[in-house]
Amino acid sequence: MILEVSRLELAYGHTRAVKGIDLAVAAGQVVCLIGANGAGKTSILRGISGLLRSCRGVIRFDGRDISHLPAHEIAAAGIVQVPEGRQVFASLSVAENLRLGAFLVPHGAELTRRLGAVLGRFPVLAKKLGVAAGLLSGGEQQMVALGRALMAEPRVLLLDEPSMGLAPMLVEQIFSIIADLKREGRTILLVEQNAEAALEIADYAYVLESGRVSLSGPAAEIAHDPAVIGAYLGRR
Amino acid sequence: MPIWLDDFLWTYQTLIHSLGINGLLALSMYVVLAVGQLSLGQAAFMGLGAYTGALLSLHTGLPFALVLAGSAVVPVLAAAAVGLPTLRLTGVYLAIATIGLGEVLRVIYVNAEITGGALGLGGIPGRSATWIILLLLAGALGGVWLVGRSRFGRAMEAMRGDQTAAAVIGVNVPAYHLGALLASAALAGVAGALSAHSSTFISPDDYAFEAAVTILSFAILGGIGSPLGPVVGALVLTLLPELLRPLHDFRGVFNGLIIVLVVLFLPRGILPWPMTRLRKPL
Amino acid sequence: MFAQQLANGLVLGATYALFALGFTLMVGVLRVINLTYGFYFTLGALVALAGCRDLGLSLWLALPLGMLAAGLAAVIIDTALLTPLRRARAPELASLMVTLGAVLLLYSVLSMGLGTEIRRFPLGTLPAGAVMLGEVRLGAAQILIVVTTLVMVLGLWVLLSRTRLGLALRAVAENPDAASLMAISVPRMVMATSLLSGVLAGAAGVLIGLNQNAIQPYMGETMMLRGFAVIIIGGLGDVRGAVAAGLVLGVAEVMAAGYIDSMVKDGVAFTLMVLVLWLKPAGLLGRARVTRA
Amino acid sequence: MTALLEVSRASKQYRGLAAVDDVSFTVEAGRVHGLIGPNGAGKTTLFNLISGLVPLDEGNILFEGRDIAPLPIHARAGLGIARTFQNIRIFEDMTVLETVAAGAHARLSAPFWHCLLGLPRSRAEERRVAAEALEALEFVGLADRAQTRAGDLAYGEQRRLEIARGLASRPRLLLLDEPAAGMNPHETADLACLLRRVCERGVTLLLVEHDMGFIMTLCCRLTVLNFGRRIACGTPQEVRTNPAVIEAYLGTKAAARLAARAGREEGWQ
Repeated sequence: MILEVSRLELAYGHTRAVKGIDLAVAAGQVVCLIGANGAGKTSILRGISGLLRSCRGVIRFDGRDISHLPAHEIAAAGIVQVPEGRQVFASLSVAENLRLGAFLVPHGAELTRRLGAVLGRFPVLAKKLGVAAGLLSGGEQQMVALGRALMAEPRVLLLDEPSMGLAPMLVEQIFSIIADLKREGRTILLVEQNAEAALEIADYAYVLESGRVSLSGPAAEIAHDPAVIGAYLGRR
Repeated sequence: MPIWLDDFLWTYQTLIHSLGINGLLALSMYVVLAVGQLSLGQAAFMGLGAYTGALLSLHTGLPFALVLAGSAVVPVLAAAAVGLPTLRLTGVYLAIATIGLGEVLRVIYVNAEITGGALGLGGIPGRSATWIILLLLAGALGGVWLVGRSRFGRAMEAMRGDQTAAAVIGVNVPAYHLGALLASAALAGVAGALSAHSSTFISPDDYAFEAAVTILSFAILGGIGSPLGPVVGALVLTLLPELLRPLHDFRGVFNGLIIVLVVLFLPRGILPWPMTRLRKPL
Repeated sequence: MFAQQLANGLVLGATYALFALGFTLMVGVLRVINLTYGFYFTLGALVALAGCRDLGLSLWLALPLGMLAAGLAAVIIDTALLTPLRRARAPELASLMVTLGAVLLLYSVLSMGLGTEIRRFPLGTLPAGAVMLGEVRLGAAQILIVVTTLVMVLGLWVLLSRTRLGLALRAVAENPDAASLMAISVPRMVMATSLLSGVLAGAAGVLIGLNQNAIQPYMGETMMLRGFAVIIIGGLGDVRGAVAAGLVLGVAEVMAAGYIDSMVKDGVAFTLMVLVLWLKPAGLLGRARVTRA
Repeated sequence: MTALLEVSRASKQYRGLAAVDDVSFTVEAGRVHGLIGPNGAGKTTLFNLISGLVPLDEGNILFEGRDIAPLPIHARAGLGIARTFQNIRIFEDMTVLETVAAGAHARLSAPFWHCLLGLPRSRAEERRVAAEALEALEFVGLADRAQTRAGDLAYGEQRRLEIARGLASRPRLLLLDEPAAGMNPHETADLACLLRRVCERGVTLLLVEHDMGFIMTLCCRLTVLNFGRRIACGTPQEVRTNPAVIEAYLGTKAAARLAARAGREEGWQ
């Protein structure tokens, strides 16, 4: 297991958002977290990436305890999060946004190679390198956010609601990008409101309910669980 | 009046006056903080009130009530000039503009002839009777309390929470900002006139930066849950240096420290309880 | 006559720009109006003065010493007071208030320790001569100020727009959380900003102290009024705007003193500030931030 | 049917970029009208123009026949326009009951002097407001949370609180900005049910939403925006099959899914 979370508890002020969660992600897997809003999905990602300090529990990355590392060291270690709502640096240009993704790489050939790879994946961005990211459309901003994360060549990618607020057409596009990443053998922990599409793409899934795991298993099985169908898939 | 009470009042008159005046100043600060703004011009408004009141008393034969009214009007005009352009901006702008006001007024006091220059004005008649000060404080506290408990107070609390959402439910945010600033300037002006007619001597240094910070420290220490908070804050910070004499010489250090410590460790002040307006009807 | 006035105005404006440079950086990157900024200005001047007078150092040693002291003080104060508020995500007025309390505390301690009398740099700290450019006469301190301001403005511009550190600073200014996801250490960037601002304040303190040759604890406080005017006129956190606003303010003050009355000079900053608030609240250059819902 | 809201040739630019470009549409009284389009198409900007958060560059907005473009934000609330926000904006430190009472602000009339002096009229009004606020809370199902701090409510509850706050002003028009965002299908269905009841009370709804199923079942008419321009307007059926909408917004897959779903629903009837 490349990423292992055990008995994790997280809180905002006095409200406990996550009440003792165990989960594991194997290398090359896509694992998804689904659940209602307020179930703690985003909190878990923020806990793993260090934006939210854990109150209890252990997060292991390659067997090393990272629960007490600050966010930038976790990112440097190779766990990179694409935050909810994209959060591109709106006043910086697309090129600068992408450069920041590989912040730790000094100048040189390596940087050029990574930029080339990302622009190859998102050709739309190549034409907009000089444009302030805040002026792009929502779908393009999501590509900047994804491209920025890929610039770091992360060992684990945390995706927080990548389809949120996007047009149905763009949602399809984003999921096809995630599918590509999966084929390339990347490790992804995905939080998604769109449970149907998430379960289709994932290898393994966890269902969260008010801060606890209520169900977990291979995604294909979860997708056929009657309770999940009723509550999250909205299939008639 | 029984003799002991008379004695008591005589002995502690200065202290009681400053308690009342500082209470009014704290309330004037509260009124601005209650709409989510920060004014650092309370000392400037106080100074304008003090100079206006003193000059009216020295050069005209107006009754004290009219002198006080005049000392409320002049700071209100200054507040309008500084406040109007900043109403639609974030609180930081008002804070900066009002600090500037204090500095500019100081330059004027020091340079103008009628204000007595850097030496200040002396010989102001001691017209601030104890009962006038306490009555005005009680009236102001009662009024602010009642407004705070009404729909206006609710609108103010809403603005403090989220200005945009408050506007969308129909709160005229700029009008509230202006109203609060003007009311606070009037209160500070009256407090200034009362203090001028209590100490009988004023000088530009009385209304400088340190005074502005001191007034803020009253409100911060007390907390702005209800108007009682700032008044209690003023009480504590006026009495403490009297009780602990050494504090007197370290006032700047002490008041600065109070603000730092309270903001960091007690952000809701020593009286954090909010006013209750509505209870769930049974 | 007019040329000399203009030159004096520009030199004065350069001092304002120099003073406001670090202040603008703090406002822009740290998103807080830090009222203790004037204190670092005072501290830089006092330390350099002590270096020159009591240790007999040359100005070229005393200047960096003053800058360093101011920078360190800025880092310490920011870490002690503002870091906890940032961590608690306190509202911006809370940060403003804490620095207000702190600055009163710091000045009170300083003036209790040193007294409020005016101190002067020893004679001969700077060469006494002056340079004539046509009819315009410039003293050594004035030339030093103009040159330093130019170097620092240019340096800051290169740092922010051409270096990796500058890019990281701009990212932190815009969104600290997202920046930390880019493996940028936000606390380190905050410290770097404080250090840099403090160093700039210290440099301004030493040079302006030399030019006016009247140093006392509250000199930073007096200067802050100009600092506020500059950041409002230039637009909050806008470095280019601050430089332009500083020059405008300096020229306006000298002209007002020369052609109206010397008493008017101290009111110019405030008047310009209120005018800008009325007419162009985003600042003279008015570059609104690019954001999108 | 009469037009409650008439947006005509509205335009708004940000730094030379047209966020809303010459958009016209009409919302009829008593209906649920949907506003859809890709992210960045200008839907929220249009909401901000209608509620007055940003000024209009060109065009006008008529509400009950009256041009409201020059009115400040708070005055529009007084006329009967209420709204919710995409990123919930509640008053965290207020109680739930107070929040809803604050929503009634525009309707209250006790003069300042009455409040300042604590006269009976203002107190009577406060009692009435409390009762009405509680009733609004019952309507959205939050009555038992009346004394809770608003910031302590769960996410879905906060969304309903925002709706209750909007209803407290007795609006004629309620603007809802992505009310179903972040809700699971179950909660979304409950919300649709709630909104239908709101509509039955005579409140006209204009809503922005990405959940197409939700939009299709709830709305009578849709306006579709793309890059700030109106690209289609009509019944859900018309919009769903409009080639321009499929190309710019829905994509072929989603359109097919919606068609299948509509077919199924027709089969039911």
